[in-house]
Amino acid sequence: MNKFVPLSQAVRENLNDGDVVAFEGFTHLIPHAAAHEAIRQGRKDLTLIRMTPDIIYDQMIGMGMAKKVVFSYAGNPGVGLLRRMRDAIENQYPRGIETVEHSHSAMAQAYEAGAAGLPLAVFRGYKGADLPKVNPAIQSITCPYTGEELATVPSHRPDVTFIHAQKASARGDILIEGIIGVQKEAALAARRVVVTVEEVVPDFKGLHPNLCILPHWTVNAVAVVPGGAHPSYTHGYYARDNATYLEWDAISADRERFAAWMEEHVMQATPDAFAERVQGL
Amino acid sequence: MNKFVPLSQAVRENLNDGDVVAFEGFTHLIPHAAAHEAIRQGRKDLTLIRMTPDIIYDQMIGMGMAKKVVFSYAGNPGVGLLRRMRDAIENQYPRGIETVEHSHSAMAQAYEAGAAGLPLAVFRGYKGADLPKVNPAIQSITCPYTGEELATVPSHRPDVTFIHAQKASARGDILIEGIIGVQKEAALAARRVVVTVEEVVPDFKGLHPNLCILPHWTVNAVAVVPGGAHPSYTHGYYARDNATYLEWDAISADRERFAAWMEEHVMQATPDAFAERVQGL
Amino acid sequence: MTDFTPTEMMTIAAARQLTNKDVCFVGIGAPSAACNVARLTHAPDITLIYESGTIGTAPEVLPLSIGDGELCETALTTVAVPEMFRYWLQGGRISIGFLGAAQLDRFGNINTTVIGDYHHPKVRLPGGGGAPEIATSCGEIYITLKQATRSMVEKIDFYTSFGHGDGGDHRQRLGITTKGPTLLITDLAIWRPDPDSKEFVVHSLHRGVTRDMVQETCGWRVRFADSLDETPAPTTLELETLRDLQARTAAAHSGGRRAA
Amino acid sequence: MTDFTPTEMMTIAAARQLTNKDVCFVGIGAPSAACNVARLTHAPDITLIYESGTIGTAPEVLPLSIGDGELCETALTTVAVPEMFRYWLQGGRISIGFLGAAQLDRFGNINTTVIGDYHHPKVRLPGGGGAPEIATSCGEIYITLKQATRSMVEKIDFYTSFGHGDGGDHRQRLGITTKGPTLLITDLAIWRPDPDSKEFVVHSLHRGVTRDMVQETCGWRVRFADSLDETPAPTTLELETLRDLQARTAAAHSGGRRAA
Repeated sequence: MNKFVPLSQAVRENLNDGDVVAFEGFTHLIPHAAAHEAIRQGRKDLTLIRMTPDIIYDQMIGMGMAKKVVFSYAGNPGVGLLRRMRDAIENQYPRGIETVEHSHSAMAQAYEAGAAGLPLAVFRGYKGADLPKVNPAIQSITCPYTGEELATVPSHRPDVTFIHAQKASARGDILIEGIIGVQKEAALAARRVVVTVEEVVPDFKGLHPNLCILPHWTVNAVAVVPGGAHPSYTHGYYARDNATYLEWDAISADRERFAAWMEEHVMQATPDAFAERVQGL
Repeated sequence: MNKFVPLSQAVRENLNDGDVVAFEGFTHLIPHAAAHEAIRQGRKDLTLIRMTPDIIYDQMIGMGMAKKVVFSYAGNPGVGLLRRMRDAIENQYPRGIETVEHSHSAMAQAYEAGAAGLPLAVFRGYKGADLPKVNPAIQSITCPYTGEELATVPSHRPDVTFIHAQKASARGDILIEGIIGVQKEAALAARRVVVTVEEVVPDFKGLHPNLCILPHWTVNAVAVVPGGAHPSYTHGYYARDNATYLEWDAISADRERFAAWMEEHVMQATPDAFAERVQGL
Repeated sequence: MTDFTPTEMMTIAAARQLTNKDVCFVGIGAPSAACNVARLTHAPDITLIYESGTIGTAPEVLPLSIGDGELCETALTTVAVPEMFRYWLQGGRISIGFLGAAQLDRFGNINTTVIGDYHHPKVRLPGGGGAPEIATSCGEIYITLKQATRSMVEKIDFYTSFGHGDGGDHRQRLGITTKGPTLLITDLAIWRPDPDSKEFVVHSLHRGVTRDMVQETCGWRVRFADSLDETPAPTTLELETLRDLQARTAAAHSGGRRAA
Repeated sequence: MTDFTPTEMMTIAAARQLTNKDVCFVGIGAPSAACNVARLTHAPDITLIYESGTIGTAPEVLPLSIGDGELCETALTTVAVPEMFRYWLQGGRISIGFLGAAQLDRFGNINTTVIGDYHHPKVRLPGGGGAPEIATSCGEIYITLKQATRSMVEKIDFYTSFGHGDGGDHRQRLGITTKGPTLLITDLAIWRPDPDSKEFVVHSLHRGVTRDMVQETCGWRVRFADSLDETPAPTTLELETLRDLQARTAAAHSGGRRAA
């Protein structure tokens, strides 16, 4: 099995209609190129998991691909609201979506529990908060030692997780550095893992022994997509394109403008376009 | 508060009779110098926590300092049994000790839960094993989502944890690298943290952003003790002194020889002796 | 220096509350500005933590997002997000958590989730992010907010994060062991909870602010302390530090290409 | 090559069972030798994991302990021990776990904890270490052991780790989803569990070994497969690889100062 495949093939072979999927990245390393490929391929009825659904989930929701979103903060980071997601929730446009809402702590620990092969995460959370009243997935257990009631959430077990990373080795091992977010956990919690990378290097020899690495045998497909996180950033490669995040607020505010933008910049584009988008960043 | 103090002061100010204490290190970075200082100061009635109590706990038990040992593997790594610990368990010499026995998985996750501020660790473990029959601390919860029965253990919350590390910054931040074991978790789970280090450097600037670091404000005292892990090793500084581990088997086999060895090499020695012991390793 | 905006006063008043010993869980916006002004003036050793995993960070410019590269590049270390929430927040290592609010009540309960009914919202807001556990895990909570009757309300639509609940010992009754909101700094005043009822009480008015101005922009009937202070105006150093920081930030964030 | 010891045969027979696709959780001793012989001969891409946190390691010499520096220096990456047990072992990522035994019964149940009563032991052994969860979390378990009536017993004194329990579907009845012991390689023979009863059955005798020799060194009544193979003798490559590895190991570990 050759792990290194074009992005279109990686998405086609690993993402199916109806899948539970996580495209993860915590501000840093957001897999925009992979998300755009999924949009081009027109996948439907997806359950989208992400701590911070930002532009890419706004785009997928706006394109009508999502039936459910599992999340903890639905904002355009540092800018404002997600307008396509709001339109879906408030006006069922272009379709209604189900939302399953958590706190960051719950989402992070649900990924962690998924990576650890457990059916649930146990944590101290949600005390006095209203989310447990509207999210029946939030339950509790009683500590057999202290009697304390602790919150539980089901662990995340995506059918497939997409992430973007700095480097793959020739064998397909993946190196992530900088703000590493929940990507390792989101990958290890999933049945299938697809990674886009900036570049391939022969091996990771000489690097520090304790870096964040996914061994090749935990990864199903690797696609080399320079710039593949744009307008998010890749530590050591290019900076965040803040102007594009600001611009999204206006694009997403209008249904027609959104549709036109998606047609031009996603539907009629290819993964190669990302390398050019990060020139000069 | 000056964090940098002589080892004798660090031990005197942070370890009390009757304390629950962890001297952690997973083969690598075992805090021998700190343990010897505790022996010289004659602390009593300690509850000793460690995944792999090896020579240092054999020495403390042989000196009659421990009332209880919480552990998962009581061996001289790669050599054999711990003869002083056996003598205490089998013959109550020099005193009887209580043992609380776990698996590695349980111990590691109990430290992790302690670091996470939780009263318990929840994991899939002990299925079909006899330890739950002899260790009443092993309990279970039922997953509210799947109905699976999962094992629980109380989290570790030592009064004080001692570890050895490569470097402190001038401010007292601690860098651990190589086989990092459970030291970060054991430190963060404890009320007080004492670290011996090989050396002090001005800062950690220019190092990789994702290294294993304890910020200075999580650490109570730092003592500079070059060679302080001997006969364990410090990655990047000196190798493991395997001959000494082999030799311990014979020393510890005989009560008189043990007592004489301890008098000469521990009671009459000082922390400065460690630097010389690692010459040429 | 005599000329300053209410938002500048709010940010600087918040900065003054921070010390070298504090470990702050910093959100984007006014809290981030306040924490960094404190770091650049009287509290150089303060530890700033952003939920993206950056510990002990010292950004030259304010981040636009919680995970900007600058935060990582200037941090002592950067940990995974699950570790951040498990070992550092839930582990009880943060002394001060900052929260903002779309809606706030007099007991420091906060809504950033929805306006209207949760299932059929008038406005769907971003949601809580880290707030539900920040509110209960940090040693104490500082709230910053621009006053408006729309946001300072008698009754919030959704408890995104718990403050003092119905007041009194409500936190303790829920088994919460941290202090909760101990400070509310608005663009007009500094508020602290009454020791018993836990209702926010105005203790200090910013320069030029009247009691009426505070009441007119607040949706509940405001209590004022018996002895009411005037918040010291920003010093030259404070104001220059804040404005320099914001100028550097504006310059840095105007970069980037326009097309995507 | 005609001259080899029973232990060499045991180690090499175990090595042969491993493939490039395997992810092995390696213990010290015979398993470590077997895994590295496999890596140095027919399975160069095998992934070896030691519980100290070293993933994808390729040591030049065999480690004396589970956490020797050599393991870290040659590993793809080294993770914290809690992560090792949570994400990698409990996470179900290990295909083969190796276990040794102080006492073993015919169903692959293992004791390394105590001889005699737990609370008043005749001999206090080191204990289970990782074994309780290795036995249930790895895809399957290979056991290596030198035969002796003292160690291959009718009834073990303590279930340190669970094999097939009382046999049959006992694992499934406990909710364990992994295969458990699928192979027992001793210095005399290769054993596999009966598909139904799960009792270990001898399938292959090492060269020069008789049925009587197997029975005399085993504390339970041995079952032999209907068609009994002879284990192919070590090849020159296998034996030289093992002996070179052990010679390098002996040279490396004789270093170190004598005084402590």
